[in-house]
Amino acid sequence: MVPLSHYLALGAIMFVIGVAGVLMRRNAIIILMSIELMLNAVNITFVGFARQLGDLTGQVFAIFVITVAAAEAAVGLAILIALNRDRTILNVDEVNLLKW
Amino acid sequence: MELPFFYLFSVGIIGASILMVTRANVIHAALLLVLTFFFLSGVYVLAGAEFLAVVQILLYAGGIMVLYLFSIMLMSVDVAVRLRQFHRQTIFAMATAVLLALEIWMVLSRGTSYPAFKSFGWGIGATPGNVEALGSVLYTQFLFPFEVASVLLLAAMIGAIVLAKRTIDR
Amino acid sequence: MLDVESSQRVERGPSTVPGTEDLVINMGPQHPSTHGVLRVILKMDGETVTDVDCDIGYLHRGTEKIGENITYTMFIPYTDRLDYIAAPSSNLAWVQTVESLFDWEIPPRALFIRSMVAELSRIASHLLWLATHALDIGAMTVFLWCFREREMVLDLFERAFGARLTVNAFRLGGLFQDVPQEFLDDTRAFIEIFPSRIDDYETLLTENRIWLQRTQGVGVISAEDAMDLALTGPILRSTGVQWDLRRAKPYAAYPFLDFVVPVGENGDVYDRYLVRVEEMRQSTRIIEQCLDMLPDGPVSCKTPRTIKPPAGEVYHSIENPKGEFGFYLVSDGTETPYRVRIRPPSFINLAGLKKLSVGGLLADVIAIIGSIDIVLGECDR
Amino acid sequence: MIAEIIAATLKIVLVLGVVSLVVAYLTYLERKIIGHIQMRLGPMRVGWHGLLQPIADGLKLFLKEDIIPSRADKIVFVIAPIMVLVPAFVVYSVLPFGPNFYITQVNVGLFLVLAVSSLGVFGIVMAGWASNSKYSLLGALRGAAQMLSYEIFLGFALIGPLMLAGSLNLQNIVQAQSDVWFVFYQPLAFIVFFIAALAETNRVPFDLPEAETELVAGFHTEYSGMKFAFFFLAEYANIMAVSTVGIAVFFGGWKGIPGIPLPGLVWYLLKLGAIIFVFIWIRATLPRYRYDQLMRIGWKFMFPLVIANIFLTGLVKLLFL
Amino acid sequence: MGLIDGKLSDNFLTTKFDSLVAWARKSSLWPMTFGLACCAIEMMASGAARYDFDRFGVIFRATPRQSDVIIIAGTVTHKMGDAILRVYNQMPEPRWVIAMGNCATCGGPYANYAVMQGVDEIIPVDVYVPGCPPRPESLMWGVMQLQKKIEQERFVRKSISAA
Amino acid sequence: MADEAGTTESNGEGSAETEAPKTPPGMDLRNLVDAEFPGAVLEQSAYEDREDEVTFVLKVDYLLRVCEYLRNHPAASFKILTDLTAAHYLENEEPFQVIYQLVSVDHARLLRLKMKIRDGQEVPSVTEIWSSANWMEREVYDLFGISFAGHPDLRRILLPEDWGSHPFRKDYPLEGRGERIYSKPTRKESGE
Repeated sequence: MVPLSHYLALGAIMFVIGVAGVLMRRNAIIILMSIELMLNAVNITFVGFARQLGDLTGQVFAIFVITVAAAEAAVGLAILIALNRDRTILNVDEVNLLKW
Repeated sequence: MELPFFYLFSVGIIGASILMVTRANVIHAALLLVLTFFFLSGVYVLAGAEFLAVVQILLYAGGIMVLYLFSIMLMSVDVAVRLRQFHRQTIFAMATAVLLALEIWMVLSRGTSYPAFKSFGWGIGATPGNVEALGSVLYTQFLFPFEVASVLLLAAMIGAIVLAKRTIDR
Repeated sequence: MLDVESSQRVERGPSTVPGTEDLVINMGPQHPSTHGVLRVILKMDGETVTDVDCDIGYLHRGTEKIGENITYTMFIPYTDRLDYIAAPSSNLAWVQTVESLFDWEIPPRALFIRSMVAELSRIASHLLWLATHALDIGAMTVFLWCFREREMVLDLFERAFGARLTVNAFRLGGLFQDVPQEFLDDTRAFIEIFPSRIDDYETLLTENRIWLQRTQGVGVISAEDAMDLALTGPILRSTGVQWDLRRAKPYAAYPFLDFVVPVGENGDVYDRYLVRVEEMRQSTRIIEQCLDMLPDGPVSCKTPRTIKPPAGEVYHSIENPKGEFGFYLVSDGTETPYRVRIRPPSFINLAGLKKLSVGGLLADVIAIIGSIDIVLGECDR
Repeated sequence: MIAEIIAATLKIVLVLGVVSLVVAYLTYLERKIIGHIQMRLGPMRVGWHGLLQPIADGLKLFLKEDIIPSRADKIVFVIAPIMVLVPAFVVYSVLPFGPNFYITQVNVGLFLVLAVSSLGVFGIVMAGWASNSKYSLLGALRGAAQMLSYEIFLGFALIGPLMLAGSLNLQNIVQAQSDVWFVFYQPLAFIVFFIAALAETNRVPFDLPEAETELVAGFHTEYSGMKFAFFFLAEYANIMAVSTVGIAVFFGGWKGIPGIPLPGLVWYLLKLGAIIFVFIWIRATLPRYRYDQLMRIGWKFMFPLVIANIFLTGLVKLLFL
Repeated sequence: MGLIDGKLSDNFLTTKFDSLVAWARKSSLWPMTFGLACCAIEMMASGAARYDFDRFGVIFRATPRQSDVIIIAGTVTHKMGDAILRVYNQMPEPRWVIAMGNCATCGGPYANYAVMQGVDEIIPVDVYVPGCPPRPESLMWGVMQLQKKIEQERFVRKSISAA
Repeated sequence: MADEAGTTESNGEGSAETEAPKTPPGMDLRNLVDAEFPGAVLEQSAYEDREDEVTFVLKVDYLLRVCEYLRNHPAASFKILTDLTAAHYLENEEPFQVIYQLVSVDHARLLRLKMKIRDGQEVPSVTEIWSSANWMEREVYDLFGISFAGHPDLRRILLPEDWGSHPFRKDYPLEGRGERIYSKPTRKESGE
């Protein structure tokens, strides 16, 4: 039996790694992937709680999270491709079209 | 028997994700993320969520990550490898991350005193065939959110197509 | 698969032009579907072709220069190796060009045999074309079926001239000897079964949905453009222009023969396919007529021991399976030609590749190269 | 506990060994059948009627120099063939070959098969990218787009039979076909499944990722020796796996025609042979689709078809069952 | 394999092993689809129904990485020389070369500025098949000669000269 | 008319039209061209008076105009430039001849145009009139070293870019020059 605290700790560590990735990296794709990591960290806690509480709601929410992640990846990558096509850039700090 | 596997998977997840956020090569990072998802689905299996584990592989690894790889190949990533990889704000970022970790740890250590966390309450999810159970929950109790999610996916799909499509007049 | 100059590595360096960089694909000179040693440099935007550049000359053997250094008779074997898929056609073009410098009376039996063998070589050439073209598009069985019949044609050549591929069929003034009766019998046997074999190929392809989708509307060219590019042969005819030198400038026994010049309508890959398939049927008819009308008599006129044509220049071309195959010949009155120029159908048709394929997909380029039906031997000479 | 593990290991080794051998002989079978369709003989000299041909091929490839191109991404280049081969064989862990002949049963069995087989595309993408060759890259891009799309149709085509069977467990699905094979209830689903299976396994007319006449050898252009053998094995292992799924879901698995007493495994093998023969027959007959046509068929023809099939199945089940 | 290549002495095991390896290699000779000129047509005929190279386990591969033998079928020009060398260098060891036809053997009838007088000017040739072009039977003979040559090669045993 | 008509090498038929009873072949075209561009055709000849071997020798300056005229005029309608080549006559004063072989599908007839040029003299490119001239002019440039002014892409086509000489000139030996040396590979370059 894996105690709940283990799931929560694992989730927390993954989440923090994801946050660090988002904040540190310049490469937009890796930032997107770090966000995926954070979403999955949340999923771990959901699943851990679902197991602990004997309630499937957590798993259902994990499925929703995966749905959202798929949507996010699709739109995010589309934006990146559009950016890359027009400007050949991949680094977020170069994306300054709105900056005056 | 479960605990050693859990530790194995956890080490895998943490190692792979740390490597992922530090790689210069995007393809390597993506492949490491896939590895992370494999270990994650292992964790799900241990947590009695086989369906979710398979969904994790099918959708995340087999779908979303292939989409990532596909997009990466459409872009000129090799330029990015040669550039500076980290922001100037890296130190602050690390500090923020560490602070966040501390905060989460504090919250969690307080939260474990909550009684529900102590007891294991196997309910519907306990049966080996949790696909049916999950399905019935999803399509009864959560039917409305489910439909909302499908609308969200539709919107995302259309949005992605519009964004990535070349201008028509080209 | 290999590329010569820049290796086939992807250069993913920073692009000079902003926007998606074009992928440059280097096909050849060794690539399964460039039909020899053609090198095609494709600029692609995704899978769409934006520019085509052909690099040829990997089989440039200086045939014209050799022709200027040897006698008229000695050059006949070299013509075999120009269009080696239909060697008798090349022989015929050369032999007739040299004969047009004289006023020899070629015996009718020789003329009929020449026409017959030229048509057999047309069948052989079109069979090889169909085989490789279908293979390029992915239908591998057609390849082997076509080769079965091609082997039969090659057997006929072997029986008559002693060689399968480079037959050295004709001599100045006629043939070097009469063909054996068995050749005529076997030819008749061949043309009896061949139409049903064409039906077999058509069963596999003509109404195959995938084949239609891959070929219809691909590589379209208008009659105006085709003439502007001097495309000849089935490509020109597929656009609806009825231009066949067998009809327009009859030679050998063709004035006496009855045949239809098939033309297409749309000028796409599919029409070229239909035109060639119909040409095979017409060739069968021509061979049958030749066999029926074959006169007796000598097969060669009296020719001097050393061929020394009068000085002058001629251009003579015939309808090769690929298109107009001609020789521009300058004689200075000696035993060797002064200038031999080969008018190569493949070379000139291949120049149209750019026009045909820009805007298509990579897979279309393959289909188009196949439909042009090049043979590098005469393309590069 | 230990005994269980040993038993499981033995089962795995047995199944994998048999599968590898069968897969190797699939290549022989393919050469023979195509040979005869093309009016030639196929392998004749190596062993009796060329029976040792796959062994010789395998041994030769195994002993061949293993080139890693100098400009390739070495790690990814090495991992890619393994990434293709492993999923192809992992799938067999849940496939039913006979009433009692399987490695394990999982309640998400069919779903797991789909998930694991969808991982094969990673190997292709990795191989194509790591080779650092344009042909490989194009092959990989085509492969990724094609397999991602057709995975969807493959999965959706299986939903109809699933609704009839009411289970994801392959054993249960087979049991549910005791009376009538699902192919009679779900002909549309089977057609779509079969086409998608052709595309998933990169077979003619959908062999675009390795189209020989366009992309030389596609994503595995730069692979030699054993690594190439891995791709080769994986392709045929996938064919067999997808055929087995098809048999289990549409043709009643090991269940035979009533009245003919044959062991379940024999029935399974007979059906497998038939389906694989169709695979090879198609390869010998059809030309190749073009990339855009492939996508169009998928999304504009097959996708509406499967959706309609699911809808109809649901309607019928709701109204009449 | 690299460690023991050509280092062992003759004994029952190594001899048997070598003959096994030789059998595998000679039974599965995969040539490249590499046609240059007229001979390429005869090479295609060799693979086609009547002659059926597949009987020998010979199937044509499109990429040099996966082929064992390169059949130089046709005239090698100087312009093509670079390409042939590059294709040859891309092939994995062990690899063999068959020079098919007179042109690849010695330049054939083309003695002029453009044509290389035999492909052995740039790559080592194992079997020469004469003819212009050689008949498919000749090419088959060439492949069988190559098989005989492979039978005598040593892989883990020391080579005869070294022993 | 045809006062300047001379003869090419030896067929000697071109100048005969003043006293010959029948008109030589190609006179209709000759009249057509002369009416529009007097003096453009320097010589007219035909091998053994054959209709298909009519040759006009053109003045270089008139080439483009005559070609365009012959292509577009309905009575000529030479839509196809079927062949374009050159010949080298070492001993002549104008050693190079550029030869254009035209085909009219509508009238099923052939016409040969010819230009005599000096070594190094540029010839106007006819690619604007017939696209087919593109590769053929490149070939002539490659093998004879005659350059074409206004050609969009004048590169070598058959021989390697770095060949440096023009083998179809008569002073170029059949064998010898331009041979390149290769070294046999001893050991495979890894990974290539």
